[in-house]
Amino acid sequence: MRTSPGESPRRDGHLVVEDLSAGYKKTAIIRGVDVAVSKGEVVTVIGPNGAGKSTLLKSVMGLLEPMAGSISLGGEPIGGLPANKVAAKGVGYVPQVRDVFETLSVKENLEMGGYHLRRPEVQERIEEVLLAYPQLKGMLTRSAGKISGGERKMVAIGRVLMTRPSLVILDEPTAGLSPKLAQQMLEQYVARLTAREVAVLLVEQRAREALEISQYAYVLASGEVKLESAAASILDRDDLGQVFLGRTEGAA
Amino acid sequence: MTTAWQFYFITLLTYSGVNIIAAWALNLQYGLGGILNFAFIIFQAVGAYAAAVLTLGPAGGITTFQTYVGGAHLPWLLALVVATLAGGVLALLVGLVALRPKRTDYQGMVLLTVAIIAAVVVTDEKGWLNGASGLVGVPKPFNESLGLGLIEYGWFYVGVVAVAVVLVFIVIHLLTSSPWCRQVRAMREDPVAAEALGLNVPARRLQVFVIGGAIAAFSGALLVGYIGSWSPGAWGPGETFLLFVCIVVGGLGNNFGAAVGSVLVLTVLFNGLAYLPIFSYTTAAEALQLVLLGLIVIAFLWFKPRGLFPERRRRFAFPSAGPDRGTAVAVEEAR
Amino acid sequence: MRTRRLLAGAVALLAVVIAGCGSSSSEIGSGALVMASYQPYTGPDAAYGPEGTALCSFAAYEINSGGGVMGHKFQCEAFDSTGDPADALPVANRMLANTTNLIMVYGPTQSAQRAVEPVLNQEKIVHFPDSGDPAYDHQTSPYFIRNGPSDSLAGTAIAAYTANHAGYKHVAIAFTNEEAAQTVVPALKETFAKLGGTFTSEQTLAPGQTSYRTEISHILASHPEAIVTEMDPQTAATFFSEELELNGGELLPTITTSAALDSNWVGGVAKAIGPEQFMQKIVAVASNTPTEGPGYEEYLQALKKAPNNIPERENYAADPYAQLGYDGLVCGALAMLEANSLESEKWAPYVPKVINGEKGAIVVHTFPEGKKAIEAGKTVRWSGAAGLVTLNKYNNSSTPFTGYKWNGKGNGVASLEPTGGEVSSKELEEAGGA
Amino acid sequence: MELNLALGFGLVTASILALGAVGFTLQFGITNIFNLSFGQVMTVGMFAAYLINVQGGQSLWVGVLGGALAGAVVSGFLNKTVFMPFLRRGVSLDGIIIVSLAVGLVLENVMLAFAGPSFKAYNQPRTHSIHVLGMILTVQQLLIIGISVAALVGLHLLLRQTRLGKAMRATAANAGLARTSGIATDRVTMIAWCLSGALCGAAGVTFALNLATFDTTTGSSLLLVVIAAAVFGGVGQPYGAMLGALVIGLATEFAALVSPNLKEVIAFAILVVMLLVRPDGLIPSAATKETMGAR
Repeated sequence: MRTSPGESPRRDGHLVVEDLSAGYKKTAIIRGVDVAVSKGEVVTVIGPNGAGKSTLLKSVMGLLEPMAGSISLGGEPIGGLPANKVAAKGVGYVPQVRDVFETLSVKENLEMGGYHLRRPEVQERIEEVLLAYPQLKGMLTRSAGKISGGERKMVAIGRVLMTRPSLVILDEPTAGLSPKLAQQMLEQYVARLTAREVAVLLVEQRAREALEISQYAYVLASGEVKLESAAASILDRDDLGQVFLGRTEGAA
Repeated sequence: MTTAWQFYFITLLTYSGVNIIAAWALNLQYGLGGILNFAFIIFQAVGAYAAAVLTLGPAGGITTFQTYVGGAHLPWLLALVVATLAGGVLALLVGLVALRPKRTDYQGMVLLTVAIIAAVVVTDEKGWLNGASGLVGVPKPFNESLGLGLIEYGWFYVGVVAVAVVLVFIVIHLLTSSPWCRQVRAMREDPVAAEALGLNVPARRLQVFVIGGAIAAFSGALLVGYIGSWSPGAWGPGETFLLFVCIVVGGLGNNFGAAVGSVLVLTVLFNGLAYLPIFSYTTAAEALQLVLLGLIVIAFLWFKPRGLFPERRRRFAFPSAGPDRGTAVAVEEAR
Repeated sequence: MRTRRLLAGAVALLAVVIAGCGSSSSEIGSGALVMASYQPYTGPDAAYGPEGTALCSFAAYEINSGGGVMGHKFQCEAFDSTGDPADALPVANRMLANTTNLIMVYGPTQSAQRAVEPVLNQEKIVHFPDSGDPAYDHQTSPYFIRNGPSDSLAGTAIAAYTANHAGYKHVAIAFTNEEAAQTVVPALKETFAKLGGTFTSEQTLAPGQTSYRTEISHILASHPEAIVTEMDPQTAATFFSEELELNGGELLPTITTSAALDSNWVGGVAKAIGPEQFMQKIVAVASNTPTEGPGYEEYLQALKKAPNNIPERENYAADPYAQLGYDGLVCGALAMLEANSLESEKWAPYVPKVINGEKGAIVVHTFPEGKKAIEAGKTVRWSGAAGLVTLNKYNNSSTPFTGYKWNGKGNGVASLEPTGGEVSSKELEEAGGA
Repeated sequence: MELNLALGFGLVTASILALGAVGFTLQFGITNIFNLSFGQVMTVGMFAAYLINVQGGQSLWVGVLGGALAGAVVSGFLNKTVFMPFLRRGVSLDGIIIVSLAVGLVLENVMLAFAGPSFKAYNQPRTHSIHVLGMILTVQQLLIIGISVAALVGLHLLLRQTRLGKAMRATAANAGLARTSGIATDRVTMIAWCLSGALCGAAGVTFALNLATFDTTTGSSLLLVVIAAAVFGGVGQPYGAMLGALVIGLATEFAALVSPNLKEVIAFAILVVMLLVRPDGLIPSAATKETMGAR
């Protein structure tokens, strides 16, 4: 039922999530979820509202304690570690909203991204980020709360790049952006992350655009993985609209 | 039972009734409406003052030692109604200013400063409500027409308070089981979502505030009818905090809990502490009683953070006090 | 589960309370007689409580050293009136209901008085309020005995002292807005104007502020001959230390009320401004409170020997509230002896008689002395820690007033010394008081 | 002339208020907790300085340091043993206000039990007044202003220039994001509480110094003015709190020229008018409500 014909569930990668259940207080919002992401690939999680996508990301990041299951990064278990420790292991997280420190300047935002780096390294990494996002150069002293949505997301991504992460987690990076900006964001910035040998775990509402830059995808509905497959094979399906909603009956 | 014991019980019962009504009013504002009304006691105070001056008669005569405005000889029931309305009007005026900040804790601090302003003004403006000395000699409701002795009258007043408690309960019950109340709850749980659903959140909040204020004033009018005097000392900010303790102990948003909480904290605990064996009557002993009270409150919040009788969840399943409270993501995920 | 246990606890507690009903009664049984100190022990007026406990212990020692009354010893209990009418009432009710052999009460203070006075009178409990509330100037209950002055009388006296004895006609007045201070002001203003005085500046102070410098500079700019004032200890300490600072290290001559004789007031202000200026410049006008004579000596003995644990008891050596409270309670015991009864209905009317002295009464200074005289069939007049006191028909004091200043002992401010200016009863009457 | 005088007095009051208000707002900005036991922590500072100055015979300025240290220790201790655990447990921020009240009740009455209700005063040398620009100030008052300015400038540099300070601001702005950036927010919060406690303790001692005497209730009665200054500036905004302290400090003294008994009212009335114009304070806080204790 869960997998597309002819494919077996993937069990390895840089990030491996196995049989994960998580939620708030005693209510599990996701149950028995398996996800894997390798370095150099973008893996997208799609699904309807309330499917548990953000809960999945938060559990990986250590913002929520898993109720069951395991999470490992490069073979090392990270499930249950607090977020700041997970971050120190090389995981960058860009939340959907409130993704920058609004009262800090752009430069300070970047500095905070490299919080546990040594002082000389920080300057070096800022240069590195500015090389990738030259647009940020002109706004270093501006307050991050007062820049446009696109610029803001750029700061947010730049911030997580400060540590040269091995895994970047993006929660709906295009939310609130115009269709044009959104496409630009996914194609130019998210897709380009893979060139740095980074594993990218992406949650997106704009499923078609996201799948186009992804190598692999999971469909999450009602807290369970309903379908997983190479991104291209999902894009090819006729019942794509149904798939996004997690309605995969008859598809298997 | 000796007369002294009867006095004691009459006082405890009257105070309990008044406290239950006040706890309901605060519970409506905070438990249901989410308004951190740290100025609550000034609404009880305005009811007490209004009822006092409206039944005392004009200043002068036998009351030359006190000055106040608006003295009248209204029948008690009419004074009670006017006092209740006065609470509502004051709540409207205060609410228009204090409920403007977006954050509820911020509103709470503004309300706290309003409470202090009120206390300072009433204390300083001796001509309005006799300043720090307060008002004394407030007529006892129906006392002249009944012609009862002090004890019999006391029991009669307990009956009056009981009737008042029942009346207020009916009003509160009708309110809390109405569609209006569901909207209020939705507003408290998630003001942003409620606004998105088309609810006029500031207006709802003001409505809750005004109704709560009126009921608070009603409780004050009842109280002053019993004590017979009223002064700024009786309505310091500390009194508000005690009522907060009551509804937190009883269970926020739960009317039964609020009633039990107020009896437990204000009647049983406060009076009960005084029965503890004490080695010597010194300041230290009295102070340690208050330390004990503080520790009890802390322990209670630790072991029973949602109170003795937690509010029944109706439509929203997501936790209000989870670590991610307020973040849009959590709300979206959990709904 | 926990809920049920808590509720069960509450029910059990109520049961204990109700069970208590049977054991206690307003009739006096065997065992010690209880004098209650019904005072604030917590809250802003918490300093009054220990004073009440102390003076009650002194009185109990004095009475017990004479063998008590009708075979009963006396002891003290404390009740925290918290200083606000609403909270004070249940405490008073509990005190009346649950105290075995409650015989008399020291208190209430001004803030609690208006709520509890009716209940005390209804229960026929003789009480000695330490409030000056003018609302009770013409009260008629026999159970109310105010041997200290009413605030209206104090206002008249301080005005008369300032104008007639100190000779100042142009003064500034600075009173806090608290009830105890404000009740003094109307009579003060009226009398002072009547005596031809004028006010250069009138300041009503909000207590507890961090600074009164602007008010003080205002007063200084009006060039008064003196400042007439009543303030709580903390406000006074702030005010006078700032006045010192703004007036080149000197206070203006300062005339204040008996509130300044409170040990806390003396302690706080003396610490803040140092003893020299305190002793030089501050005068308190109080109803006759001698710090000498046999009655006062006896008080000092009781103060030293009272067995209870009383912190800093030497503070009460020159404290008219403690002295008057002690006198009141001892007079109560003497009245019981004269009436030969422990029923308050019978002995209460004798309290004013013991205080004022009937025709042919002999003046006594100690309880044993008084007891002996009464047993010998004589009537007595008490001249105790506060000397001779006179009550009017409303059981209010009409005792003359004296100006006091402080004497140094070592490095501190210690005993009181009369300035020589006495506002006599006649003067008070003429000035419009009493 | 009178205006100049009032200006000088207002500056003294404002300096002291600023210490307290900035301390209060710092704590709030980072943890979102309205800590109503802050006033009692001020009193702890007063008593610590009293022990050092009067019992220990040390200089008053050592006492100020000691008061600040005591404030830091008590504040950090409360954070560790009370507030953090309650937040972790998921008690709502409103519930924690009640907890803070109870903590204040406990602190105040423990002090009452040990120190008694009598008033205390520091041993301080009497100093001469100095006339500056029509203002009359004592050497001590100038020192108080100096301490306050130094503390606030130091705080400014800390928040703007150091990694720790920026991490504090980042935590205040968005604690969750700070954690995911690798900031150990618990530790940063702890340091912020200690820092705020130190300001609070120093405020307490200077308050008491200015008042001439103090007792166990002094701190809690001052808290209300401190909160007013903080609310005026926009809670959670250190610079707003400084400005709020200045406005309230000056307003009370200028108000005293007109109506001494109403000076508090006038100060608070300014607050109300200000809130009518800018409901969230002078500098609205960007952060929305979010708890800190979560992992």
